[in-house]
Amino acid sequence: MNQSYDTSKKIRHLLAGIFTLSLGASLIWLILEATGMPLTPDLGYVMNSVGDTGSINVVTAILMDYRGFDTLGEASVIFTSVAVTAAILAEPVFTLERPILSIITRRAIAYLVPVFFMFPLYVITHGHLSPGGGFQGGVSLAVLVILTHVVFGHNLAMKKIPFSLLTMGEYWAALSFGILGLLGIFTGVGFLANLATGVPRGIPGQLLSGGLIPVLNLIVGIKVAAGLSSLYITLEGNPRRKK
Amino acid sequence: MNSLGEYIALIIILACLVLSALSAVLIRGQITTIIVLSVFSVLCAVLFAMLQAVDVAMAEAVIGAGFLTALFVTAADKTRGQGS
Amino acid sequence: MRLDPVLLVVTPLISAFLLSLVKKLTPRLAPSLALGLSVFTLVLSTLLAKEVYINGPVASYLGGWNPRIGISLLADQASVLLVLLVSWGQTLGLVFIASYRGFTHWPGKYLVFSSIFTCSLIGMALTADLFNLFVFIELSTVATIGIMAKPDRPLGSVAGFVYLIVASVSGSLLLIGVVLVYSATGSLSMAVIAQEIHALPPGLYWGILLCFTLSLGMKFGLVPMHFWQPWAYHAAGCTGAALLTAFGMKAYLFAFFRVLWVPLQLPSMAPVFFPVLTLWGLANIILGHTMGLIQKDYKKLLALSSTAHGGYILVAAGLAGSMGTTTAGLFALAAGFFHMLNHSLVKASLLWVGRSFLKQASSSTIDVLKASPLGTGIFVLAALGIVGIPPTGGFASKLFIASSAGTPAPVIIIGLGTLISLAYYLRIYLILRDQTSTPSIVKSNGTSVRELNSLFVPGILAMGVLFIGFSSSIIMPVLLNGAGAMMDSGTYILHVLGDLP
Amino acid sequence: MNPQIPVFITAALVWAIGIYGLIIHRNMIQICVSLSIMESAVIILLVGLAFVPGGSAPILDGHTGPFADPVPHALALTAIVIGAGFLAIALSLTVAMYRKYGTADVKKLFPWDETQ
Repeated sequence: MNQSYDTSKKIRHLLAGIFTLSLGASLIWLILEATGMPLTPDLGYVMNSVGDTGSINVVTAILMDYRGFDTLGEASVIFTSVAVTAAILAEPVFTLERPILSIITRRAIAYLVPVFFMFPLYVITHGHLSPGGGFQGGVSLAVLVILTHVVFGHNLAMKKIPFSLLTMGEYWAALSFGILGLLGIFTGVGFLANLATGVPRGIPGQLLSGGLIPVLNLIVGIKVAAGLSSLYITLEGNPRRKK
Repeated sequence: MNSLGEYIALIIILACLVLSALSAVLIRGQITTIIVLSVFSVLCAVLFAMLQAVDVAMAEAVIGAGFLTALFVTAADKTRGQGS
Repeated sequence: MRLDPVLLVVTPLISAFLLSLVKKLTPRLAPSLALGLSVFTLVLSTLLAKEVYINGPVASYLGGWNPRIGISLLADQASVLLVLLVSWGQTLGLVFIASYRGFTHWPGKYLVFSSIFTCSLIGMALTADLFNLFVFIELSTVATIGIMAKPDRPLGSVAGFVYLIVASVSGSLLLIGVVLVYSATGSLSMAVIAQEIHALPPGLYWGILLCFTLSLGMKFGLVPMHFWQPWAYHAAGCTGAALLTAFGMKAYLFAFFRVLWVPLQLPSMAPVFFPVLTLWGLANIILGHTMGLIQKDYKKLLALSSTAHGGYILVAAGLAGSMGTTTAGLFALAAGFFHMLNHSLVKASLLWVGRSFLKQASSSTIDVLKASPLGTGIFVLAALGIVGIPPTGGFASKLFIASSAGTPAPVIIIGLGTLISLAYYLRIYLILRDQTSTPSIVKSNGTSVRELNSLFVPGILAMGVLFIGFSSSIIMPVLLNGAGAMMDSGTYILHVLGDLP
Repeated sequence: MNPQIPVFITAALVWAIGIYGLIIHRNMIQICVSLSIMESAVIILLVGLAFVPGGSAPILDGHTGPFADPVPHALALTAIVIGAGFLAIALSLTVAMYRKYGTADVKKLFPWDETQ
């Protein structure tokens, strides 16, 4: 009985392997076919982005300006998944303190934490100048929040970074993203318009340049940081199953 | 991607990528799987950096190797017990 | 200045953000605010529809960019119909909940999720950009799980997990399709792709077509991929399930048709796919109805019936595609739209009236359902509409679809499906008739009055089914207009690309 | 030497591995791992598409010459973040279900497979 079950399982795995390999092979064929098309998909983003948006990082220019609507959508996906997680799991509670690191480690990390915070802040504020942007910086901030939880224990971390602050930060950031987009509607250009609304461009290459792009980066950074860290806290603060 | 050396390095990374993906899927233990997955994410990030996609590399590094690993470990910790 | 279509997407989105904030600060205010905002969306969509039908399609260029490099939206005669349908659905859903819960405090985050869901469906209808379509579809997936998975429903999270896996595979396939299209044509705008796609080799084209069909098919329940639907609707609860089937499924179908007709240029590239679509739709009808016949759970039965009715709409689209932009082809697609409208009304009515049956029986098994006489009446009216008995809209729509089929085979299958569905709705009716609940309506304690109130919205919807059956001669010209806009990709391209230099 | 073709082959293989994992696994955590791998594959594909031989990253700080196509990079970033949102939901569903039923095995939770 058990033997035959094992055999059928093996056969099933083999069939699944053959199926997925054929899927992969057809995908390879399709990709090669698609990239073999004689075409230069140069839409002039690289040529025009500095003039159009004032951002040196073309990827940020596309994310925050040319295709800013996608970014709003993706920020809403994060927003909704945080809400879904909060709806599935209960409000986080930390009753049992898990074993935390030794005092020396904690002291050492406590001195290092301000240094750690430099990196995400740099990434967020220089999103239009160097690699990175709101998302990368925001996730790094969220990872730092997780770090404080792991190193200093939940109770202290929750005292320093209260959950309601994260929630409110996320809601306000999401709301301000939408309202900032409406600015373009009022000036008659279109939703999420940047330089065309009359915002000064600044000198490309400097910190204050790119019109609304740094502002959007900041908003997205706050939103992603708050959202993802409250995701972690909700998951971690979920009580273990009672035996 | 100018020299032969870089090309060979790329091929090695790609091979490691496939291997780590395969072992992440096939290995049984949960924590091992998660660690292999985070190795996979780091390799992805290195690959993206080599392929001129620094922004994506950064995002993959912080999300795949940092944030998601933390979530996975938490979830694995919460689902450890008598069931499997 | 013309009304910007993007407002239709942004209003529900901003209201979702606003509602979560208000829910945190002053929870009592949230339901009334939500209703007000959704009525505002409804007014906007009515204005947009009026504008589009009087002055022609309106395009919106986000950020003011040329549609070749930025994202654009287009509200044409077809998409405004869906926008209207979805915004009505959102408003009616809120009214329905308010009718039995009042305006004080609603537990859970239904308000936020339904707003986000509405936003994503409207976005899917309006967008003229493939990647943006992907983003909206993912957004709708997340919102669907939010509507579906509630901590107080035991199997909700299992169904949510399965739905999540299906949706992830679907999203991955869709993304691969979009990436292939981008690397082959160098653009993401549907209008530009429509111009460039003729250069594709047939193998690649079919691969892309298959990616899109499978991916969107998983979403609206194409036959082998519909297995998640009964579980999802079972988990979602009647109120949420009505949103998923009556409005969500329509939006996925609509997005599928748009992708087929505009960016993929199916009528000129691979017209042989349309008969395949017809056959697939017929398979949906047969399988959905027969699986419904043996189903013992009210919500799962309605889910399988939705699979079947998605099949009717697919059949209509397949027939329309194979006949091309002729009068008969336009009529077939308009019949499909008419069936969409009818099915939305009927399914929402059946699920919402079912809520009171389920509440009184405290189970969703068909054999123990209990109904008040009024509830039974509404159920009968709606069931007549879904089976397709003459004075209702269901009869008209099925007649239109069957009459546009040139061959007898689809007609026979549609008739057969009608018979099967007649059988199972009759079965439910007989059970309801025998197990009439004690006339709790007479008692004036709070709960029974609320149960009575909760029959108000489904009652209106059931009357609507009768109404559209009588006034099909008024509605059809509008739908014919919409079908024309859907099938005429040349005008679509002109309106997206034409206004800008 | 153009590295695009090996990158594409890797992407397709990784995608196939992810789907394989989705098919064979019953444990929800492992299903989430497979999901994550499947999502990464499309990102690899996007990045491979954007690659330009002899080019550099699309950051215009004084470089001249060819740049990688920035659009797939933007799409990849969006897709990564959406994938992360999905995975977070999947994991929290796993935790919620484990708390309720004491198992993370989909097969034990699912009544639809009557044979087992």
